[in-house]
Amino acid sequence: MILSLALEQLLNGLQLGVMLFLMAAGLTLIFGVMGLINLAHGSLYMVGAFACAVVAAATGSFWIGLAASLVCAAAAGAIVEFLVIRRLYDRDHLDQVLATFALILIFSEGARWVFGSFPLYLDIPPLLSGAVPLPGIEAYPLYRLAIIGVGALVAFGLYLLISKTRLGMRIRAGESDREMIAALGVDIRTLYTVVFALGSALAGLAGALVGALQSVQVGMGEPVLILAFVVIVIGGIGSIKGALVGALIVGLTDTLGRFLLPSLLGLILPASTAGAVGASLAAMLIYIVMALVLAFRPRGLFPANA
Amino acid sequence: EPIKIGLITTLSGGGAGLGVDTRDGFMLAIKQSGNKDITVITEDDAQKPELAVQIADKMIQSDQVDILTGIVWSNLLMAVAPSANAQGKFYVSTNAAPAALAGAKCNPLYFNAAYQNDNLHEAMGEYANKDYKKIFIMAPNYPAGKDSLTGFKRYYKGELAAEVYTKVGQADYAAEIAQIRASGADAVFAFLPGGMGISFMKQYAQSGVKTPIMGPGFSFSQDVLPAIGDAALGVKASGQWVKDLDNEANKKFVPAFQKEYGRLPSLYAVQAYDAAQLILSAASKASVKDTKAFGEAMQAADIQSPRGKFKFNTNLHPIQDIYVTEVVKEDGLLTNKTVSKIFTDHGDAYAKDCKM
Amino acid sequence: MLLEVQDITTFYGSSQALYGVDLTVAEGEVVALMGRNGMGKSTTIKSICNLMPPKSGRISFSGHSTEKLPPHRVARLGVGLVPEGRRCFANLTVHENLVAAARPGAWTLKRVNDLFPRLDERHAQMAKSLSGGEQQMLAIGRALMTNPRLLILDEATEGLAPVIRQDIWRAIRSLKQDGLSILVVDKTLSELLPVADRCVILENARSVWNGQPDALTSDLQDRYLGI
Amino acid sequence: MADRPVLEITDLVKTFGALRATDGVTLDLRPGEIHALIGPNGAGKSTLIHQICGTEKQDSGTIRFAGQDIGRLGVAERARLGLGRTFQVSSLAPEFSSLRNVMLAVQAKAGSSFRFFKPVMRDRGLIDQAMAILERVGLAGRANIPAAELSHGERRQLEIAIALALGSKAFLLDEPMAGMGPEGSKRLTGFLHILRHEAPILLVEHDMDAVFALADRISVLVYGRIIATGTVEEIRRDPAVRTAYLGDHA
Amino acid sequence: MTRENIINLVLALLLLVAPVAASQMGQPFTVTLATRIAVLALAATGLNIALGLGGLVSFGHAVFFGIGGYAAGILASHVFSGEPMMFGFEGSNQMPVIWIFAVIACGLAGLVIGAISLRTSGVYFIMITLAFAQMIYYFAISWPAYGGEDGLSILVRNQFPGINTMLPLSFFLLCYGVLIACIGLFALLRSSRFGAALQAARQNEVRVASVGISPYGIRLAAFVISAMMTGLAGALYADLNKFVSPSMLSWHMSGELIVLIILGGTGRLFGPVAGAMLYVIFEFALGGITERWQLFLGLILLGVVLFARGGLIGLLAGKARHG
Ligand SMILES: Nc1ncnc2c1ncn2[C@@H]1O[C@H](COP(=O)(O)OP(=O)(O)OP(=O)(O)O)[C@@H](O)[C@H]1O
Ligand SMILES: Nc1ncnc2c1ncn2[C@@H]1O[C@H](COP(=O)(O)OP(=O)(O)OP(=O)(O)O)[C@@H](O)[C@H]1O
Ligand SMILES: [Mg+2]
Ligand SMILES: [Mg+2]
Repeated sequence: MILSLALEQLLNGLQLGVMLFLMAAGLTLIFGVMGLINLAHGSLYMVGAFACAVVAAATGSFWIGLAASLVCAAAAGAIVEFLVIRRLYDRDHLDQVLATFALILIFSEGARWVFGSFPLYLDIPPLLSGAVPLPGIEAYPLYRLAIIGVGALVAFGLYLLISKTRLGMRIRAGESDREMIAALGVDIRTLYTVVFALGSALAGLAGALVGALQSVQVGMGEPVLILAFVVIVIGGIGSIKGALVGALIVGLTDTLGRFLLPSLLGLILPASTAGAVGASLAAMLIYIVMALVLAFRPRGLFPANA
Repeated sequence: EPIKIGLITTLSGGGAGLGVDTRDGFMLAIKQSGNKDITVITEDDAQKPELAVQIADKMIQSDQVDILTGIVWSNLLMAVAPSANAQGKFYVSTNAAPAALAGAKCNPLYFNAAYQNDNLHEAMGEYANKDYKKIFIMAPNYPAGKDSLTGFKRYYKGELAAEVYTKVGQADYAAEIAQIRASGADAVFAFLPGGMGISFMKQYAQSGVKTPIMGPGFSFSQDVLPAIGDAALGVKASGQWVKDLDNEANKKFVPAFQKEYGRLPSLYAVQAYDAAQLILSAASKASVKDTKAFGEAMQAADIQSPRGKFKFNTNLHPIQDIYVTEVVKEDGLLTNKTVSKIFTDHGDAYAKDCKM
Repeated sequence: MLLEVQDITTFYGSSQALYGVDLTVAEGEVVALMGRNGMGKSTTIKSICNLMPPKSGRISFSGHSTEKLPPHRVARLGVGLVPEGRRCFANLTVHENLVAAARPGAWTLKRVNDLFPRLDERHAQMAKSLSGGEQQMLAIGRALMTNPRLLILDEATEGLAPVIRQDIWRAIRSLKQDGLSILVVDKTLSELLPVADRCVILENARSVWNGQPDALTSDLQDRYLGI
Repeated sequence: MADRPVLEITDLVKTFGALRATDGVTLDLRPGEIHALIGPNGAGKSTLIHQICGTEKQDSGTIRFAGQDIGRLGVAERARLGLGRTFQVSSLAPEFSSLRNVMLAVQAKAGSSFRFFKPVMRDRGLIDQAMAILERVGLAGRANIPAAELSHGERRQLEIAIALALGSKAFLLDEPMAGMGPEGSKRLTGFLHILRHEAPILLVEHDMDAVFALADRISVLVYGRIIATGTVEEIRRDPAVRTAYLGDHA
Repeated sequence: MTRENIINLVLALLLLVAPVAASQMGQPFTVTLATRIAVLALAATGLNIALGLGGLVSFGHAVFFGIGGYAAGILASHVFSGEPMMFGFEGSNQMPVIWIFAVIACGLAGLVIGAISLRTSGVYFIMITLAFAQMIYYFAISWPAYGGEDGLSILVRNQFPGINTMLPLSFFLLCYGVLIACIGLFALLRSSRFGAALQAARQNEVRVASVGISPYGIRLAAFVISAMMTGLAGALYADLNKFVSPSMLSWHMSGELIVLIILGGTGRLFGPVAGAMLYVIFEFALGGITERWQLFLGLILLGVVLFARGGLIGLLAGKARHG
């Protein structure tokens, strides 16, 4: 029993990690590769979830909703890039923070205007619903296993894109010197629009996939945003590998912390106090881990350009 | 004689759904009364305490309101109500009811038209005694969460499988669900308001764990049920109001609300509706400038509440009946149905500390 | 004429950096752009590439006006730039620097590697950890990989060891032989003049003299270049 | 030249992965001299300078400066001891004017950066000292131009001015002539002739005319090793140096 | 007098005259708004030292704002409840005492957080400061002794010798005085040798190190001073609202402080004042007109970043000059 619980929690940690990676993948693409702090990433995540919920409700098919989430988020990303973001590449981080902070407000209130304040309904497709037994574990939700699969695929695909293709090289070149890559004949503006749309599509995908497990409502993107930042900063900005490792570290620490800390404290404190104190510590845990990592590795675990 | 009411509630941000229901319930009562002397000024607090304070200041200082109301969240209420009372203004709570204001810090100008925060949890504790021996209880790690589990334990006599506090705003519950599976509990009591509850219920339904779930009514009230979907079916919850309660006032209220706003009312709407009714009834008897008389008129609670019986305790919190409900599907719509009455004329545990 | 620059003026924000520069480069010609520090040579080059678009005047490249063209379109007309200060892509490897912006043509990776064997040795190293001279080679190689019709070299031999510098001049001569047009800025007249077909001198951000290298008397050199 | 060397480097080694960028270098700098360090691109000259200033840490070997082992000190500490340097790629505070760039160095030399109240622009002493130095390098006319708006050559001059202002006990100049026109090089050459009497100079430079005109001693670094040290004439004649570095420039 | 100085003077007078006049005309709420502006401007001025001068984008300054606020709340609550705090100390409801506590506590917190955070730079710095803020935020939410998420009310505003702080106008004047004093301090710091080193470190860290100034030390000092000033503002803010809660520590608050600065003009003397005026007035005016005020606020912010580089002051007074 104990062993099976431990095993299940490990798997939960892994799964949470992959889920976080999904959320962070688009961010690390935009942030690391284009050097842009995009606080509106969470909003694009929300766009994906909303698009999926609305379209799934209208058509009755989660899968069409999923496709819609990709399209809508990519389109929203491309529009935002075209109207706003492309004026910000040469600015310092501060201007980017403010502009994308403004975008959060616009997206959130805009979404409320259109969809109202109540949470939307989005459920897991029948194909993936229910739980299956795994070796050592009584039952594990199929959908969560599917998320692990999708996360791994996205990680691999992104890695190939960035480090193995010419497109990836150009994007990275643009990060180090935009003017120069343009002077060599590469249409970096369009390229960046494409990358931004891609990053947004990933955010939208995450929103739709994770939205089916969580509450689809205005403001759902904000906690995700912070977590995603924590993940990519621990891993080292701009590194897909770093984001993956960071996500796994955060996922495991958070899950195991939530589970173990109260039990450990329970050995010395009364149950109710131990639960509360343990939970407080667990809530702080990922930030503590992040501070520790950065204190010793100021550029994250896998700094992209070292 | 004119009365100015300041309605501060959450109309933007993640918790806006509750605020919208609060506002709509309140305005419905005002509209039905046809009372032209009453002006209501509504403002959005965006769920930020500082902003709520600023708006309250503005309403008191510039708009010169007589009564404040509408706040959904305990932390915002704590920021606004005591200081409003200190400035001689009435505060009528439509939802938030922190223990602090029900006990030693009670105030003759502070009325609560909803409940005391612990009430619904206490009811579930009492209900659990009937069928279950070993219960897994869980709530977010903040004062309202702790109050909730304390309230539950106040009445629950059986064994606790575990007492778990989750992170505020947590979205993933896989770890807790695994613990539930391993704990061998025969039921789960979860207090997870808003988005947290939606996430938990959806994930729980997927997990293959079959242990029955129960919780306080507002976790399964009409505003969140559609988002949870069928995962909520069969959940037991407690509430001082249920849509199908059999009384005259309720039979008028539900269709009226539906007609006006095109959706089913939630608990928040009812509470706000009653708050408005309380103010209206007092206004017909006394001048709001005469705080003593007006307060006494309020305390008389001469209203027809959709909850049925309604009266005030010595600490100006309600004494009311509390029911257990079950989530069912009616005409393809998820809603709550009354199962049984669990408390009759229930007050709260803090009234004894209130010396007014 | 491959490149024609007519009376351009250019501003950095509100401060004017060019007051009227005229310049032409014919097909197959090597033109040296000269002048003291701060006279506007690099600015002229940035204007040609539209990195710093001129405010007035006209630039055309093989008959196309470059007005309002974004820099990448100018580059695709056939302008290859080796900028002042190298500006290699720091976080790309040598190999990636070379191929990232490459366009098909006579110049291939192999040919560049033959020209600069050192780049081949360092192909997997990040550009930012290259020595100064290595970066210079990389910048030239990178420009050649775009197979330009006009190669612009802004102080391309700066900071190179004498042997390498000789190599680069040798390479420039061989590029010239191949018929490539070149616009070159360099400080070392003894190496520059033998290669140049024509010289243009800037003084106070205006073009003031234009002629064959032999006509550049020591009197002129003293007046405009401070030698 | 019997004085004790100001700077003594012994058996310095630095590797980057498989590459030995500095491979057992031993070198010294004596009072009053200009010691030129030449060598092919990528030989490790800048890496050596980096290790002396502390921006890179050596793997092994010692660096002694002014009678003290400085191998473990931080960049700022070494600068305070009197190591002045210029960068191969100009490194300035871009928003500050030339004057303020130099003033920063003057205040750093005085060790007074934790003065919180007195406004620098009303600090005559500070301004006068900085102006005097700008005049020496010929930048006085550009005193109020932000460093970002200076031309390449002017930035190099400003770098020298900063090193001067630090009143350093030794100068490490990494390609100071790079990017300077003939006129500027001439002036700088003349200037270094005077500067050497204030403090000795370790000069990394590819401009052989300048090196031959200035250097008392030349060391030649190839693949991280010193292959020859000697006077100008000795080096010019050295066949190994000719093939590795000078080519037909001799 | 430069154009910027004239604008600064106008802003300073405006912030002073408007509430005084309003209170004469019997509009006490304007005074409250002005007080809010003054206090937020003070907090942002504190952050402006780190962010504007030092280029240290701290996304966690709400920590200091909150610690300052809790200093006021906690000390006052002990006076009210009569329970001693620790070592027999009774708490205090005297602002000077509270301010000293707030400033010292924030200085210490700033020292610890700064010492660790300043090892990183750029985006990592942004994130590590945020991490510290989040830690303390979650701690405050779940720490029951002082109200947790529900916060802590200050039933009677704390006192200042010789001033009746319960009168809105007096309290405003007190806050205004503190604000002006701190802006003066900011001006001194900026033009001093310390300020020169700090600003140079923002522009080019390597350069500063190689003239022999350790950027770390300079930045740490700036961060601590910045923390203390923001903490002082937090104490005043608590007294303004007569309430503290963890939301003072939230990342939204940190974000808002940054927004104030950029809105007004980063590194500019009166940038925070201009930013706070604009922000509070927008929030108030828009909030009164429409429920969708956040949407319009977003659009306005976006407009400022895209089209008014250098914020309001930059728009009115042109680019900053650096001697
Ligand atoms: N980014 C800039 N902003 C403002 N002014 C600039 C900028 N870059 C250069 N300038 C100014 O423009 C003028 C011309 O500079 P430019 O770099 O073209 O000269 P140059 O002839 O290439 O000099 P050098 O030989 O030193 O490289 C100089 O006076 C310089 O101060
Ligand atoms: N961080 C690093 N990682 C890997 N290799 C490095 C690093 N820094 C320098 N190198 C390599 O070490 C060698 C020495 O570089 P260095 O910059 O010292 O050369 P240099 O002698 O100054 O050359 P130049 O005269 O061209 O400036 C070069 O081959 C360079 O590629
Ligand atoms: Mg130039
Ligand atoms: Mg070098």
